[in-house]
Amino acid sequence: MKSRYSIFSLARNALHYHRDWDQAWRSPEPKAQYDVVIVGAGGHGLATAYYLAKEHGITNVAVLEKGWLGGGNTGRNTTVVRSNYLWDESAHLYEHSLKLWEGLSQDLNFNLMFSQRGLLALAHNQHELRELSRRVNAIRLNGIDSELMTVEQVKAFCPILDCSPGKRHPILGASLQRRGGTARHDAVAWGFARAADARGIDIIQNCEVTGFRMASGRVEGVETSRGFIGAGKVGVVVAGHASVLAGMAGLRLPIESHPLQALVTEPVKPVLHTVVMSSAVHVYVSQSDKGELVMGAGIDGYNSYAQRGSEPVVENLLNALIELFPIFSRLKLMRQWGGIVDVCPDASPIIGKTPVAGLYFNCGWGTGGFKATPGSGWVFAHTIAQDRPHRLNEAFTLERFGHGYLVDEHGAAGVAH
Amino acid sequence: MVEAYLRRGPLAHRSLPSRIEADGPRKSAAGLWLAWRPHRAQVNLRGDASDAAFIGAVRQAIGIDLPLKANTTSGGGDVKALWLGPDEWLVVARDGREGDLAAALRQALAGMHAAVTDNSEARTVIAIAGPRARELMAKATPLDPHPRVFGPGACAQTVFAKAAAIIDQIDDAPTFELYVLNSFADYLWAWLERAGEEYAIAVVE
Amino acid sequence: MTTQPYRLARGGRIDRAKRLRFSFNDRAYEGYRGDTLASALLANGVVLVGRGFKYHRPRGIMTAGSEEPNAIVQLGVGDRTEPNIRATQVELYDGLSAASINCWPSVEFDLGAVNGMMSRLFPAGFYYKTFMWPPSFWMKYEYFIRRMAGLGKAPDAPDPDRYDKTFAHCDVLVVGAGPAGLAAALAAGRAGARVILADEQAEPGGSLLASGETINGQPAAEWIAAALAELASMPDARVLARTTAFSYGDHNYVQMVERVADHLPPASSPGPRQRLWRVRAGQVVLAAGAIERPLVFADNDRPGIMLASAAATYVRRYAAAPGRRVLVFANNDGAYRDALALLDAGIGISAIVDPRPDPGAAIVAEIRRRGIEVLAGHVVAGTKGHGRVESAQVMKLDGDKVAGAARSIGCDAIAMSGGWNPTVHLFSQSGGKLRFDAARATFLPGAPVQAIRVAGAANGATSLQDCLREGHAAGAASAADAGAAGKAGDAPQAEPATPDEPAMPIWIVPSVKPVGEGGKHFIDHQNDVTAADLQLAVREGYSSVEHLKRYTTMGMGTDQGKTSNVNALALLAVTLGHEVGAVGTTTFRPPYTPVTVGAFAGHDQGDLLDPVRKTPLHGWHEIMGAPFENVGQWRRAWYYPKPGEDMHAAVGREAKAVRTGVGIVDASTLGKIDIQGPDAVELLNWVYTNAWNKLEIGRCRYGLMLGEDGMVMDDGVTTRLGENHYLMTTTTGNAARVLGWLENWLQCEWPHMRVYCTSVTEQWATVALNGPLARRLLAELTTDIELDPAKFPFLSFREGRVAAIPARIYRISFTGELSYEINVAPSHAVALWQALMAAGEKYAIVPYGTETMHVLRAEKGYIIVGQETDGTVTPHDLGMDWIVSKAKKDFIGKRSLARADTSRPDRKHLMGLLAENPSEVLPEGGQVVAEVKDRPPMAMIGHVTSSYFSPNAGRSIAMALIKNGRNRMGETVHVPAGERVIRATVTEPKFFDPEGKRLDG
Amino acid sequence: MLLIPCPYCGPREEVEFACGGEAHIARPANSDRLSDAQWSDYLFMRKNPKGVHYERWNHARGCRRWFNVARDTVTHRIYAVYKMGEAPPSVTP
Repeated sequence: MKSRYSIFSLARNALHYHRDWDQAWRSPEPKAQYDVVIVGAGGHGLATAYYLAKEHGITNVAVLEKGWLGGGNTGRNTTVVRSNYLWDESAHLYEHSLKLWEGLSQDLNFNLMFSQRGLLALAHNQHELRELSRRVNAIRLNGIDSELMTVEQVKAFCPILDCSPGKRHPILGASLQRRGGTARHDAVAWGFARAADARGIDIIQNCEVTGFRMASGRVEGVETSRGFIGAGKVGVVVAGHASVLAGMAGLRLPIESHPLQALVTEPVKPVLHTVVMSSAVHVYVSQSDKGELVMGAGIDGYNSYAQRGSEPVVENLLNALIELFPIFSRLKLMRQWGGIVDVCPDASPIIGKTPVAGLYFNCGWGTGGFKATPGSGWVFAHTIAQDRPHRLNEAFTLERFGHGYLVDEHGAAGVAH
Repeated sequence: MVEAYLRRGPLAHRSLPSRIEADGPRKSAAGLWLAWRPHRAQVNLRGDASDAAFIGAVRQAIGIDLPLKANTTSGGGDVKALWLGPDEWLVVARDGREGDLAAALRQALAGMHAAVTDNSEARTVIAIAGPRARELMAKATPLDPHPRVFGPGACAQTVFAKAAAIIDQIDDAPTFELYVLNSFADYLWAWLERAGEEYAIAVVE
Repeated sequence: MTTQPYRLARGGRIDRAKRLRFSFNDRAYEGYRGDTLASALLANGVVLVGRGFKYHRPRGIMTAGSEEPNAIVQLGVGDRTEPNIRATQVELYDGLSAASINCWPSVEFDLGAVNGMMSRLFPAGFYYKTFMWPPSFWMKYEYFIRRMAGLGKAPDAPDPDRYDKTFAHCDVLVVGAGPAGLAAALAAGRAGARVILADEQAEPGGSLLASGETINGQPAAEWIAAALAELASMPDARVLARTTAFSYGDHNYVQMVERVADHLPPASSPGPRQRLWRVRAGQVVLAAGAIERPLVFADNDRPGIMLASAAATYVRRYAAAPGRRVLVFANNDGAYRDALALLDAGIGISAIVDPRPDPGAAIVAEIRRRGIEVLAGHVVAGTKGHGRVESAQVMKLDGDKVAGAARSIGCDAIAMSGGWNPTVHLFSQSGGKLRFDAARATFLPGAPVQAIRVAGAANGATSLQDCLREGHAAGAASAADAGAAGKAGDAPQAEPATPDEPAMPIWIVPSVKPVGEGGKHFIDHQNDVTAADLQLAVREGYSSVEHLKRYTTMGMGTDQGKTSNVNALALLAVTLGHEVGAVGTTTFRPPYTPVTVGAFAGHDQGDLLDPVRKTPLHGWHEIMGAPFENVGQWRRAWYYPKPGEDMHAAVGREAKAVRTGVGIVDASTLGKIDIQGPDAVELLNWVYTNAWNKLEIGRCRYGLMLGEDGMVMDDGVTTRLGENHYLMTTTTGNAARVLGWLENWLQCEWPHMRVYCTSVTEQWATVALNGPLARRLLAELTTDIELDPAKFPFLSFREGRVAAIPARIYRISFTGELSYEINVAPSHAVALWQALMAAGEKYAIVPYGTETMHVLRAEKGYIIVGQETDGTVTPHDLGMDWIVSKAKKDFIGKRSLARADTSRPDRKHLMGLLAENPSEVLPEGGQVVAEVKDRPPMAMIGHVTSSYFSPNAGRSIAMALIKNGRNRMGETVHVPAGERVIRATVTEPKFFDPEGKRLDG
Repeated sequence: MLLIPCPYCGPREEVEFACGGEAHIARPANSDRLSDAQWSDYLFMRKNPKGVHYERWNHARGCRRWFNVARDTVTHRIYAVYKMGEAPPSVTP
């Protein structure tokens, strides 16, 4: 059992110049056979493994990662956490996730810096006001916190927002989810990894899955860059590569992979104390604890696996930033990067079984995966353990694209899909 | 009668004539000359460029050969044709000619699969000239305005600031004529004045 | 006003005739034109310029360039203040004011320094391990953590400056105007290529600006001048100083930022402050030079400790002495040349400490000859000093330890050099991989994947001659590849130099105590990351490069690790027992140096952020004082308040007038598509749900357009103008989308169809007359059109003149009233409108806006696409099966309507909702519940899509999408609104003239 | 930003274009005889390859023509552009 993290352990270790901290996770050699193999050691994959052990007592589990754990979208997103979704199915899933977030640092004994500083979604025209009130009413009736704000309330809540009426895109109102906020993205991967490892789960980095071994419609394991690894069940949760892995299993997905760009400015003293999103001018922004403004916008229009997008997207994003916050004009863009988001036609994920017995997919989170990390892992673990979806994810099947019961969350995505 | 009414173009409210008067003395010192040419005959023509009969019929109707090379113009006397696409051209002439041009084309193309659409009222023309004209163009559009690439006889449809425009370089002064949709004209004029400010602008005839 | 005690008596490229006053931390100083803030501070003997990020230790100026990690200041005040500016890049101007950041109350006495005393409690990643108890307290901890972090301050007012953006195109873009860059630009330019040469510094020349060498027999400075003169004489060569190429994208798209006016006093120049250059380059020559590597020794962060090349630069280029007794600590010969430069300037060298056991180059001998002690096989094992380094503890190097007694050597500055890192950032961004070169102990560019060549120090070259040769070759080859046929001329010649002896890599300099237990070995000076932090991270398993970087925050400061990344990578490798280079590198992310946000916006801000589209009648609406509504990019008149009227009153008046008299509305924004060709009707049959074969010439028909998923996408009226000629109208917001949709199908799916589509949205201004008196009014202004409903029936079209203006008139109605949509040339729109208003006076004609238009159509139950629909609604859901052809074999969206879910009978249906209290208006977007619980959750069965007070129905009305609605007719449902719950009855979505009797007036 | 060689206008900047996604997806004739699953294959399922992608682009701000592009989704290198109706060239990265 690992030593627990606390201010006391910190002080104790300080006496020995921090020589005695143990490893956050082991780097074991893969075993020949596991009960469950999870492909992808991002937040969702590690959370799945953790909840398999914690909720279902399944610990003979390996999490395989092509590169370094948390190196995909988990380590590249803009860290926003919220559950303000329109349709019941999504609202319940994301709210379950938000509830898990609220105790996660303690549960994992790893400070995820989960900061419920509120999330403000702005409306700039009559149409958006109408949609906003529709959304807020739906969210409240689902028992989730959400408030409609007048422009005066917006001004009071976030004084540095330019709320003057004469603007090209005046702010007419907003919705606020006070329980929304941000978390430290890397810490989420590390925290789940450490906690999963502590429960005996093998996390195997630099181990790329190159194929699935299947017999009579059932999965038997995965071929990897480190040889064959047998598995009773295989859960695939590889944001940015779902189609590639599906192809190896002979499956087709309704997914297209697009670049999603993000950037941070140089750090400044605290000026922005909440998360602000605007879909009309296309930007979402928060200020990290280090002082950087962290922001993102819509996806690039073309398919890409390059973790790189086109420059005009960033120009438009920064135009939008200045429109909302004129005082940010003299700050400086410090670092920019891209992730690969797997986008579904209805902007909702696919979490469930596949035509191949024992093979499960969790994908298509588009731009919204980070906030769902614990909830996604929780329901995926349940789906794998019980071989049937949990009530919370039974709507998010692959079949829905056949019968047409889609969960259209383009509005809730907050940015253009 | 129509002529009894004052026709208003999309920049009429900017009372540019008085600007022209005021800027007159500064023209030689200015790096940029902006002009508004409110009304112009613009007939949109669609047809099969590979069909000699079509090309011939057009020649017979408006007296010029359509440009078949992408992003070039032909004619230029009373009537000029701008290449808009492999099967699309804009036939332009002085204000008032739209009726007879369209009629002539329709008559000549009768029975052929072609489309003649008078769009004269959809766009207005803004001209950019002066020593710094190419620099202003480079700010507004991703096209390369360098003489090696773009020159008299070249035209293009492209992004212009955050709107779109058909660009026709009419001489190597250089003078660039922009055909812009009326609804965008006020925005584009304001944008050009802002972006061109550092070069000193004179509004001209 | 202090004098400049550390200003050298002669030399430098400063203009001593131009004295400039400036203030730092509220103290007044003087410098000269040509100074940077850093050089001016050094000249004034100011070495303590800032505090460390985490431990708040005193920090000084470490470099002379954009790689500076320490000397970060808050520049200027008020709305023009700028945080986190590198003093080494700020050109001094008269009146400049700057202040240290991250310290309080002052840089000399900083309370934050208490962190330093407790530093052992703050190892890498300490915050992940604590602040978790009690659970609810994180936000409170966070509040203080946020205040400690953050470096400088954001302005508190909008930016008064202007920014500019431009595209640029060239055959050859040369990044860096040092010897290699200048040689490359000359070669490419002579060959006839279009050249852009960009350099981040105030003047081109790079390292030559602080060099005593000669080129082609001329002193470096003269050669630079000659080269620039030649480039200036070329018609197609552009030299951009103060311009940083910061990002390298796809297909040789390079972004650069030019600091046009930052070197001038604020608001002293009319033009833009900065200009963003977006360059599409045929070929790129990367000649960005190299960055010197600090040495990682104990307490290597005291003010006065700087890079050896920086020390020489301050002396040669700025005539500012970094100290009076400088100790040099270096593992290579280059630093000896820097020492020589200091000696020549009359600065004392207290010793040269060199870990190499037996450095033997000629330069070493010369140094010794000048009487300078060279301590070979020795290292600096620690430093002492308060606010400025005062001595170095020098010890003998014995393997990876130090041996013998420490000798304390007094000094007021340490010039250090651990070798050089080529500036390969842009190469890496271009997709090229880096390879570790063991001989040079550094990362060099590998094979390029785009049209880029790397030359000079950026390519690992060390001698001036190699830089010139590589630059010339790269320039010539790039020009040739770009198709320039001319002669590139000869490469410039430097005097021959004897090659340096190899440097001795030493990634961590040992001290008496183990790393982390004695002084601090800083690697990332800005983020206060030490060797001990790195080793801890590795111990804890954060041993992949990215984990290491993220866990320790190494290289994530505003300097992006320019001086620290390679040292960290090497130390990681050493700690893991790998070969350096085997652990890979972190990715170099744009921008190379931070770029002002405003520069990306350029002129596209404020009123120019997005185009505002205006109808030909916009001015008239303005004069009438109508508020406008943003609809897509259009501005539409919302309503026309009379004095004292609010929106409710105005809309009430307008809506009544239309149904009792006549109203006039500007509908010019509707999309209009001219469709011609023998297969036009087939196209219509495909894209609309209903059948079009029987539409007669001169008649109009309403159509519903679906996406292939069966969901309603657009609607509008299409008129048959001629045999093969149709005019389609679209909703305002979808005009472009619908034309694109038609072209998409025509070009990609049905190329055989003979149809041409042309947008004529702006060829026609549309003015609609609505109301029982519309005909009488119109009759007064038209002579050549028979208005008798028998002759001009509903859903038909006529051409003629209205008020002598050529017009197309359509009898279509969005109000249910007698209606004429009059289309004229936009240039006649105002004339027509005024004629109708004048003639309409006796009928009390009323102009109305979009709000009244919405109320009137809602009274009739007409939908608005995007309001009653949201991409999940089928024609059946809208109760519009009547418009879905059963006869047609196929049309876009047909198959999707038959899917299991889409064909369910109990989907959400568009219904009417009548609040029990007729004066109560249901909230738009309100959710509908069948049964109310005392608290959420409550099961929702739909939502209110439109809701108004209807002056003509004399009560509130609403439309809603309600689950299984058509089987709930007459049921009472509930709409929770805030704290209240409104009861309402489900009805048909028709509230006025349900039989549609009024269409003919 | 991509530099896209329009087969009609030549190389133009990406901002002039709109991407139409996977190319060569023919609309099934007799859609009425397809199962929901078969129909959804046409409607939603995509190859989304990591590597060469045959995709449609529209020169929306230029000549308004649709055309096909063979582009590598990892390097963004464009191997070929070809007009509507032409067969996809085989490209080897």
